Amino acid sequence: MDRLSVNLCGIKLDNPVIPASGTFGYGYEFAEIYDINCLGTFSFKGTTKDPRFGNPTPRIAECTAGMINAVGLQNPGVDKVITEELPKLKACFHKPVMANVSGFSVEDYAYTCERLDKEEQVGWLEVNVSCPNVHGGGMSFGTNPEAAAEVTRAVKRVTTKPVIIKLSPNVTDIVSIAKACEDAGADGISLINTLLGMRIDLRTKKPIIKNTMGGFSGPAIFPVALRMVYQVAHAVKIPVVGMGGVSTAEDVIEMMLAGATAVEVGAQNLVNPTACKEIIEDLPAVMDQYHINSLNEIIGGVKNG
Amino acid sequence: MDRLSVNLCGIKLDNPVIPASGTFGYGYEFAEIYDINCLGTFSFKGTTKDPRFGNPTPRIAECTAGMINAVGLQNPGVDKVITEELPKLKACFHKPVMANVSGFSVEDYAYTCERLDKEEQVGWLEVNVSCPNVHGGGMSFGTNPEAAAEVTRAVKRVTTKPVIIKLSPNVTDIVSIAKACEDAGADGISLINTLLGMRIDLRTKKPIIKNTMGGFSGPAIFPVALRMVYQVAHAVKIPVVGMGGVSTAEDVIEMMLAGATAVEVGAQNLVNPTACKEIIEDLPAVMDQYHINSLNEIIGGVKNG
Amino acid sequence: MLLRGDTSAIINAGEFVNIQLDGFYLRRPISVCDVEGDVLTLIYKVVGKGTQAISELPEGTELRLLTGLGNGYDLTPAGEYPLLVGGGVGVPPMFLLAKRLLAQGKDVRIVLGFNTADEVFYEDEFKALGCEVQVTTVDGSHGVKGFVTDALPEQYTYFYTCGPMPMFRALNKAVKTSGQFSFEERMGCGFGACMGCSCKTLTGNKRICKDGPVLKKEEIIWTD
Amino acid sequence: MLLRGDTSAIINAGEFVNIQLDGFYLRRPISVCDVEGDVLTLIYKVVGKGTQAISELPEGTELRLLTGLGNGYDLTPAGEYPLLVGGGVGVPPMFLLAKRLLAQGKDVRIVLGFNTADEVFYEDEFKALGCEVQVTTVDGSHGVKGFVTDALPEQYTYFYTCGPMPMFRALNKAVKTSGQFSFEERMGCGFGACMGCSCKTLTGNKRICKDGPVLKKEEIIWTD
Repeated sequence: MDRLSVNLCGIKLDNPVIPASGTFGYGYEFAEIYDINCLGTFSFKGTTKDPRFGNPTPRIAECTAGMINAVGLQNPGVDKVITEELPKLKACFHKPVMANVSGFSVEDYAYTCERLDKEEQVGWLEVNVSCPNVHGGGMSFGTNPEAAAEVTRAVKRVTTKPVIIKLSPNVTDIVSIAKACEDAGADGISLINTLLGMRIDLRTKKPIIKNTMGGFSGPAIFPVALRMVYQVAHAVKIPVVGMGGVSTAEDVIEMMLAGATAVEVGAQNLVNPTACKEIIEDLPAVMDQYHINSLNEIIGGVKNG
Repeated sequence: MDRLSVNLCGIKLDNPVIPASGTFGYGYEFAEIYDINCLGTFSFKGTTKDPRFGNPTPRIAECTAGMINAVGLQNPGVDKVITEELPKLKACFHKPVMANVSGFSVEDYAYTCERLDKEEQVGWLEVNVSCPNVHGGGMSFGTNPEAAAEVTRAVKRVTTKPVIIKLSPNVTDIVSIAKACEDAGADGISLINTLLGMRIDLRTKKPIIKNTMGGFSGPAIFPVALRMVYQVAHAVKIPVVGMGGVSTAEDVIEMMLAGATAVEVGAQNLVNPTACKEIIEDLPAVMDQYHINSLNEIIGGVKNG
Repeated sequence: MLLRGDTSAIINAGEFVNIQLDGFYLRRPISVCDVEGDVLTLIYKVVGKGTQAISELPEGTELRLLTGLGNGYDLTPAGEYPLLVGGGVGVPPMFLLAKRLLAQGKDVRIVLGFNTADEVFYEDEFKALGCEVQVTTVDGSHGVKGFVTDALPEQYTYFYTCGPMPMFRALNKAVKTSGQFSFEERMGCGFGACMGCSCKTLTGNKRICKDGPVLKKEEIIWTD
Repeated sequence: MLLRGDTSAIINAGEFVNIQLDGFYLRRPISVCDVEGDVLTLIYKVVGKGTQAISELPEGTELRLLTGLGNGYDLTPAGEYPLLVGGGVGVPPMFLLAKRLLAQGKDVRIVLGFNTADEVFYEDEFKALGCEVQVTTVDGSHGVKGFVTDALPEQYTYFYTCGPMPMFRALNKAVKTSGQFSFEERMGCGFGACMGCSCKTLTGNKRICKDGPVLKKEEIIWTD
């Protein structure tokens, strides 16, 4: 019996565990540590039309039960991703992969998605309209229903594979944005991206992050993520990919009960490189403990209080 | 030399440490544990026009480095607060106190504030337009600049004491709301109230909170709070009271560097009843460690990255 | 679990302590089973990660806890033949209560309810106190088959109970006298500050942690 | 700090380990000072809560750490008289490097820079290796008064260094040969996944944790 498998936008996942974009590179660093083919899939490093170094350093700050990053979409650009990274990825991962895309204009998004849509190994396009670390792009698209819908339409127009829009939690009404994306043709919604956070170094009296603010992730944000996944999953008909502070098999199950069809694991990969492998291995025993036969059955299974 | 004192809206505080509303009752439970006159002041339990039991239980859920509460403004109503609670408060606390007020209509807010404004011991009115646990009120006023401004104007019209508007972090643009309140005559801004969060009990498959969602607080939310305090303090001219996950003297200093004139301590009072006393006692040594002569000098003192 | 420390704050049977645990934000409330001099006896069931962590604490661990929390049981209305009814995790507080009542020369009758024989605990300790003890198990694997309500004595002047809500409801219908119930609720602080554990009673809103956990039969509003 | 465990992943001097600590979300990267069989020597300065916590670990504590991280120093261009320059917290990695170079029969010259005499450490250990050691202190309280650049030997064929940025800048101007610098940066993962510690070089973007921490003089872009 296939207790762990789920179906995400028409593609079967052996399990719902998906390393989140920006915490797993293009896979091969982790393939040195374990066979990453045990994963449901993974979402590769956010890719843009042109190469980017990202923000100045320091771009990492520690927090209680979490961390802030302000990497700012460092990536070699879509050309090199296709010619250099994907071949390396293909060598160590043999399942459909989730292509994570960011941009600074609607045209950027469409261009990069159209290019990656043609790549055989790409199973889904995860369109990040919620990066908190870039100006004149990223999050600005994800905090406005019309802008998010416009990106969705532009991407859908030039692609054939399932398009999942990744939303920002830094909004008053996440549901209105999710619905706008659904109405614009999105095949799925993934959330949450990081919360905008900040830390100050008491010694230097300066922000720890050179860019002042950054994206806050880790176990600390789990309750906010779970709430938004619940709100969105109960408002849209398309599948929801839940993420935000997930670090254990229990967290995965809680996210799925809230309405997630699959679950991304982010920061935890950075503090424990084998986190996703361990979560997948732990799932069956934890499912037994809570009398869960198959994960597919519990999606959105939360009862009323 | 008076290293710890600050001035909040024209009233001197011996130190910037203020137990936050809803975590300190009307003071006397804590007065049994220590002499609460060591506090700068405290913000008493959110008071409404009419008595309220609040939400059904369970209304507490534990999280990593924090907790969710859905108490829902339980309080005896402004009449009994004036006739029964304030006399008990007066017996154990001899400084101006911060009166925390909530409502379900602009008239509610104005009525309750007008009543409390007349009470001698009330030094400030903290108007909570951000309670996540009540319907048709609370947060709905705090997620819209016009509504927040309308409450501010109505309260200012009928009161004589400094009015501090307490804002919700569950918004896309906290700065626009803070500015709207400033323009409407607010004497100060306090933030952040709790983040809307949720947990599910894996055993029962039900939300742990009977009300499904609640307000998430504790050290986990500190980076989000610090970021919003920084954003608001750099956008308005009126004093900002910072709060959200503050649990140590270091946290107090970090909040003040970000722009807070005073700092409220919330959830930490619940897990450690003497938290505020300990923070106040720790402050001088921590200030020495970071070469800070007086707290008043570091308000908004964060340097550019 | 045995703890050594200042127990002076613990006045009445039915009070609880609130234990701080590394890695958990909220404290864990556990009712007092027994206190002798500076030794505190706590009995808990491993139900979640918190109690799991407690069970794994090495001997000699120093714990920070708030003691003497809650109102505890009022002994004055006990009468000559008080009845003590403990169900499952509600059994421990009955022990100190029995000792206190026996010390007052009362003829204490005890009924302890469990699901199965392997869940039964502290029966011998209660018997060692020298009072009449009836044990029930739902599956009949030990003592009387059925619920505590199937083993209530003929005669009692008053009752005290602690246990799960279904038992409370059944007991409330079965008892012939007045008595006191000790309730459980998810708590924030445990000392009356956060209003997290409030409940409505005929005598007004009460905080289970501060005005409770013990409520009198007459003031309780029974809901489902 | 001495740790016992599998050190097989540690190949080159200049590599680091990343230590997981209870109560802290991110690991703590510490450069390898020495490795002998299964014993790993780490020397760290208490600068924050993390290193404070490490300093308070009781002997015998089991730690989870990722080992053999980073590229480490490349010994091939060392030449006959390699110069090793360590500044403050940058001194420890010079120790294993010196041992490795001596093992290759090189005539190693060492300069160690500190602020004051009471900060000086490991001078004797370096001397015990049998190589020429110069120590400088800014206040002249021990060894040569001034900076490492005031105590550079006449002759050296190549240099290796680890220390603070101001020292790097001064050294970069003073040195007469090529060499390698080991850099520090706030890291997320420490193994190349998060791109948190990237820097620009003349040979492209590099991750300090994976493609570094050691960079060659020729590829470094000096900014302030």
